[in-house]
Amino acid sequence: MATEGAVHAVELTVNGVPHSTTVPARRLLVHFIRETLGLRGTHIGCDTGNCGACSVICDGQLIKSCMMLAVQADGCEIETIESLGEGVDGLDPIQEAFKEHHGLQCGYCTPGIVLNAKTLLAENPHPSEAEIRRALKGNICRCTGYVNIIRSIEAAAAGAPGSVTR
Amino acid sequence: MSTPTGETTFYPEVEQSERLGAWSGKSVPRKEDKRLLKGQGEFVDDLWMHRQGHVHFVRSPHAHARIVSIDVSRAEAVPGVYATLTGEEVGVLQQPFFQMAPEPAGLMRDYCMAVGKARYMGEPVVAVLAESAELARDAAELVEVVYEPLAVIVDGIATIEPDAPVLHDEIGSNVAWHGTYDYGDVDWALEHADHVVRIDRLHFHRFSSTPLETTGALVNWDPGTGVVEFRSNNQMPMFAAMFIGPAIGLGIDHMQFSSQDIGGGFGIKITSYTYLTALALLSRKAGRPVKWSESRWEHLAASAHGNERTFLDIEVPVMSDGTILGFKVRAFDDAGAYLRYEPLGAVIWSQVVPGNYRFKHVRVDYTETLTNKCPVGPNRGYSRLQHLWLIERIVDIVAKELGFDRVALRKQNYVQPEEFPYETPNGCVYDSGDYPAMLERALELIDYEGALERQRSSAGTGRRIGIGIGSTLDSGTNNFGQSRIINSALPFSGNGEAAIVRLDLYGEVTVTIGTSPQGQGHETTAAQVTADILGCSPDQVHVAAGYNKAANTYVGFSGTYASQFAVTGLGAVMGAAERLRGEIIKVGACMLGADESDIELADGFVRLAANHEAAIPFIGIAATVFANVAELPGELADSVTLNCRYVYRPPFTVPDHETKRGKLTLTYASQVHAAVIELDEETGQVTILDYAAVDECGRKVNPKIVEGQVHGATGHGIGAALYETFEYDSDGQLLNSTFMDYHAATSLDVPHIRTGEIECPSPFTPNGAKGMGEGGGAPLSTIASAIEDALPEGAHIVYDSHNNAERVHELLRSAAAAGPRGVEVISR
Amino acid sequence: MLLAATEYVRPASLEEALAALGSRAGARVLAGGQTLINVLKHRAASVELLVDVSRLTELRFIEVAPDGSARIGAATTYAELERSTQLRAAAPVIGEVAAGTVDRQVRARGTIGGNACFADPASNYPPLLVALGASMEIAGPDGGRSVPAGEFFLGLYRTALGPGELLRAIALPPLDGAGVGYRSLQLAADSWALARAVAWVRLGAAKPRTIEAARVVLGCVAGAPVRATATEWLLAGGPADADAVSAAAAAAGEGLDPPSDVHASGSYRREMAIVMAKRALLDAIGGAA
Amino acid sequence: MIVSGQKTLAAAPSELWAVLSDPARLAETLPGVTDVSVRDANHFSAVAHPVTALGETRVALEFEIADQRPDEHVRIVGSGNSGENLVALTITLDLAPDDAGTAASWRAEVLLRGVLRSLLQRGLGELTREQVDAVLGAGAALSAADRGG
Repeated sequence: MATEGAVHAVELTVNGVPHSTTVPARRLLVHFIRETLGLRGTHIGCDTGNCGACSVICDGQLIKSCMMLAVQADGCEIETIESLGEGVDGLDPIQEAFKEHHGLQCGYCTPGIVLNAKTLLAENPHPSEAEIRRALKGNICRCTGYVNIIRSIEAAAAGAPGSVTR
Repeated sequence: MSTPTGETTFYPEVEQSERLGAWSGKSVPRKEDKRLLKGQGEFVDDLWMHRQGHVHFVRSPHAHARIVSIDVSRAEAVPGVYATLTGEEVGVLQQPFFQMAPEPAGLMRDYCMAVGKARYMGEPVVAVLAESAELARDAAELVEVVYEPLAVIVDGIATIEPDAPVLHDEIGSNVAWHGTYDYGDVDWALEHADHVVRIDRLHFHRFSSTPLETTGALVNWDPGTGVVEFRSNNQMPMFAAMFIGPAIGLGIDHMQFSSQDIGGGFGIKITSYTYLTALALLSRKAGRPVKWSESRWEHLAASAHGNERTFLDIEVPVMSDGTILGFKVRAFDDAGAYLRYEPLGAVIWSQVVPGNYRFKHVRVDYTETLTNKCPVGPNRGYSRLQHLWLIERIVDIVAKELGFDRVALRKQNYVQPEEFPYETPNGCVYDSGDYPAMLERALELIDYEGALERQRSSAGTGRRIGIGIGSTLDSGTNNFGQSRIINSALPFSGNGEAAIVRLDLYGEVTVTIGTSPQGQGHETTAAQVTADILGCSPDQVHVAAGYNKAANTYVGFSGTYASQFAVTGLGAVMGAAERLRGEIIKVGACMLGADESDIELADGFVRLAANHEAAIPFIGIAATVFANVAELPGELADSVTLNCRYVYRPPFTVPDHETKRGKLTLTYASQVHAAVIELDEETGQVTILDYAAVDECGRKVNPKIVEGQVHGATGHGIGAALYETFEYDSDGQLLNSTFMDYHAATSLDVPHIRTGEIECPSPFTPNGAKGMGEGGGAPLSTIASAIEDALPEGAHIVYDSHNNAERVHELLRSAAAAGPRGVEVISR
Repeated sequence: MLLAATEYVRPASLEEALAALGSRAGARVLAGGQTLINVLKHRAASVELLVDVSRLTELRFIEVAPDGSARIGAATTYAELERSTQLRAAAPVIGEVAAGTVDRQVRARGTIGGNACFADPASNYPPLLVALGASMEIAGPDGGRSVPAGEFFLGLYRTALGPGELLRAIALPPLDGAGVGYRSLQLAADSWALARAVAWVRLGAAKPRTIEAARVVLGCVAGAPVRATATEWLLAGGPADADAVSAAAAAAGEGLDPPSDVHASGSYRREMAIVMAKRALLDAIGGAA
Repeated sequence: MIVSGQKTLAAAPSELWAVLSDPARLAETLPGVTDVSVRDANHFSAVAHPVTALGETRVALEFEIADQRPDEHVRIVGSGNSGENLVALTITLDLAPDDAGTAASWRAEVLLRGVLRSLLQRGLGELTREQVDAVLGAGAALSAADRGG
């Protein structure tokens, strides 16, 4: 019991940085990202794969990092929220849109939602409101009622953030 | 029967700052957003301390059981396990938590973990500390606890029957509080009314706003200094301190609380002080920092739930012209296994005794009870949304049973715009509002006429259309003196918040506040009002993020809760900014050799109003005071600090324990919602077709932030009305212990929400704003109203605040069954 | 939530996978993991060795034959099913169901084989596979065998897979103009299915159209998918109209004793199974050639 | 949760009863149990390992044959735990002669306590039914073996 079980060598790229290390089989990808790599922008909200706070991009597809073992990511390219926007302060256009349209409140679900929007717009540059809602289904937000999240994604799609003041 | 004593007295009207406007009232993008969008936020699970251990709680699978024995030896023998803490040890190390209830319930001995007995499923029994979270959980499986199961009671009313198992022997019964609130003369009203509408039973269900970030903390009992550092996401730290300190013998000088970003709270994170206490004891025992992150099932089963309330024997006197005189009811509020903020809920509801209406005669016989369920805690709309839901149910049912138009009946019975400030039967003062105009606006937003047409044309299609209305209040800035109504011995009254605004060494404007925000944008709105008062831009104002007892200022009421920041928090910031403004002008006038009256502040400069060339930047003022002070006349140098603290204090007096009257809240934001829904006749499934939320919260500091709060509160209400509920089986087992079975509303469940606004500035606040954000649970009333409207003639009334497809299906069937409908009308 | 210690192997071939599975009793197949990892987090069941087949090309393919029959590798993800144009032509319902499964993240990793092998009463594919007359291709230590979907699902979390066996592929016969209806009553807009029915209908050529053959399969009402044989029998040879369908669907509830949970009582589930069966049948008739 | 059912078995009531009322033999009928230890004529403990598509669940159980009437009735009470979850069950069996052998009617009351209660709420009844059927089937098989030998 109190053993970590077998340890496996893994090689993966996270936000462009190659990592070559070992992980116990039971380690979830989300814990590897948060604890081992110290990338704290990926969050944990539900433990059952319902909330999407742990969403990251794996080989171009949005996945839930709490529903995948770190060892399963061997050889994969992972992108987390830390990969968006220039440097420490730069915001990606999608992040800009969320700021302009108040698409976040407590900010806990936000990294997962932003990555969701990024992959959605990559696949479908001009989604309808219905398509956005369908795409967001795996990301629970308890603060916004989703209204401004959808506005933000629509704005990002239109490439035209609204004005600062009303 | 109690009668109003003395004539109406209102608050003194306050002079409102004329300096607000350049930035206040504008939707300035939030200062918080950059870090949160980039994953740079600092949430409690992101924290780390050298030598920290990880905690896993062993929890009782029984809803009610005596703990016969605990054996931690096998767990402690696991390499990498640092320590364990059992309830038995807690019973020695901790004094029972302070209780707000009068005796006998006040005798309750509540500890941070189960001592001798577990009283709800999920109650912590043993804490295990290990080098990794995995290992702590592994070792926890080796802890052997022998339980002797006891009879379980989960029914919040049956629990006071003599044969019910008693949770707390020291109390001797399961009654947490009982009292009668009697205003006006309801017996007279029932006697003289043309009609009396009797409703058997209404039930407001148990749910929680379930913040996406669960509870957690990193606690370190420093053996050297004896200072205990609580880095947590508790949202009301000074309230937590009041419980933790006496329980483990710590003065506030030995407790440090801090939090930066909190992943949602909604009230649920107020009562986490029990866990903080356990973690402190474990840290002291292990001599290490201890870190705990609650799992979602632990959060759902054992953090806090919203209050469940059942209303019995409701009688409503109504005149034939539609005037509703009031109502009488017996209310049973189910607090769960322990009183951890309760029984405050037994009085908080009375901030809104008549809801939005001119009811004059109200009697509420209120009983709060204990059951083998998770303890309740304040949850968005705390204690008022249950009562407001009751009132809206009453108005809809009266309209339907007596054949009044629901819209007209509301407009007729609402408190009218010209009646503000309005005194309620229990002496509360509604500051301002225009409910009829809000209702008009809401109906406009859902195209009421069009909806009626859709309803007519839907007949026979198998899809029934229903239109719902919900009017509620969001009372903010409460008077803690109302606690005296439930226990005259409690030493609390008034309210307040503290802030410091200072001009720092190099001319930076920095603001610290005693609040602990969870997404409400305090950094932004505080910067907006400060910028207005100091004549600079919000970008020049640095507002410290989050709560930090050591670095920020605070009062006993500090925290973020109960819809009050716009008044108390910003009131404090404005007061402090005004003081700083005065000092800057003093120094500036001296340096410019001018009269203070000739000075103005603009663009971050102190300058002569007449000659903008004669100007000193803030850095000039700061540098002189802090680093070139010999250039100032001594008496001036002695009289300025550029470090100004202000405590905002609402003008409250102590309510009366006997008559249960008083001014319980300063501001009354209001919401009127309207919805069009569709019922699938065959399945009972509800689809929301249109939804409108009209909010009135006085003058808005940041309209976008306000709208965001309206959206969020609406989402919570819709989720609760249709999807979210905590259900226990008769064995006290929670049946919704993961997000698989506690269905948090998704982007497919919450419809597009149209918002509308009406602005009625509060005459009682320094910025005309009203606290807002909780939202009064308007969607719960609105959805119930819409479902009832969609039901066929002769159907049973909508009797529960939660209506899943099966319950709606039963209601649909009830029409044909022609059985009792849960309501009767007695006419004279 | 933290898993108990376990071991993991990622075989390079089906052969290696079978060897690993056979190596010990506590070995289990890990494909997309969108259910299994949840189970492990709650420590509701323990697995000694996880055999990760998610990358095995031998299990990850979509083949559509000229006659419209199809073979789908068990480790094919929902996302791949959703995107497959050839499948959209041959058996559109497979992709439609995939597209409606949980959410994008789960669809990116979850597999049709995992959904079938987990055999949760609320799983979306089992009743569909039974209705389509699919056969389940099983690989095991003693070679391969094929089991009709109707005999694959044995009960709650139980399938015909024996020790050391794994599901290799799912073979679908051609639709040949048959119509398929798939209806679910879900908690909220799109969550747990409370009741589900799948209908497969072939119409006779003669006008007015009659029902030549029908298969009606119910989900969420028992441990395994339930064939509504009484309904099928009532429909066969009868008119393809709403009245006949309603009457036949009403028989779907006979002998059902569905489970109750916090979302729906057994009796409500039974009633809803009938409603879903009726709606699925009407859809199927509408879609039939 | 209470589940009940009937099952016709190709063994005489007396034969079945002989198996079901004897801890050692009863233990043999439980699907995939290990570590059986018989304490006395009425008590035994065992570890059950129900295996499903989910994997293997380990449940340590204490059994008591609570009351019995030769050839017709037996009540078995069991309790145990799996991780932090507890299970308590009471199975009542009534046997009556039948031309096929025995008409067994059973009633099981199962209490599951802990997070599994919520996770298994849709399946507990079915699982119980399957387990009891398995026990009765195995019981009949053992009786047949007795006859054979």
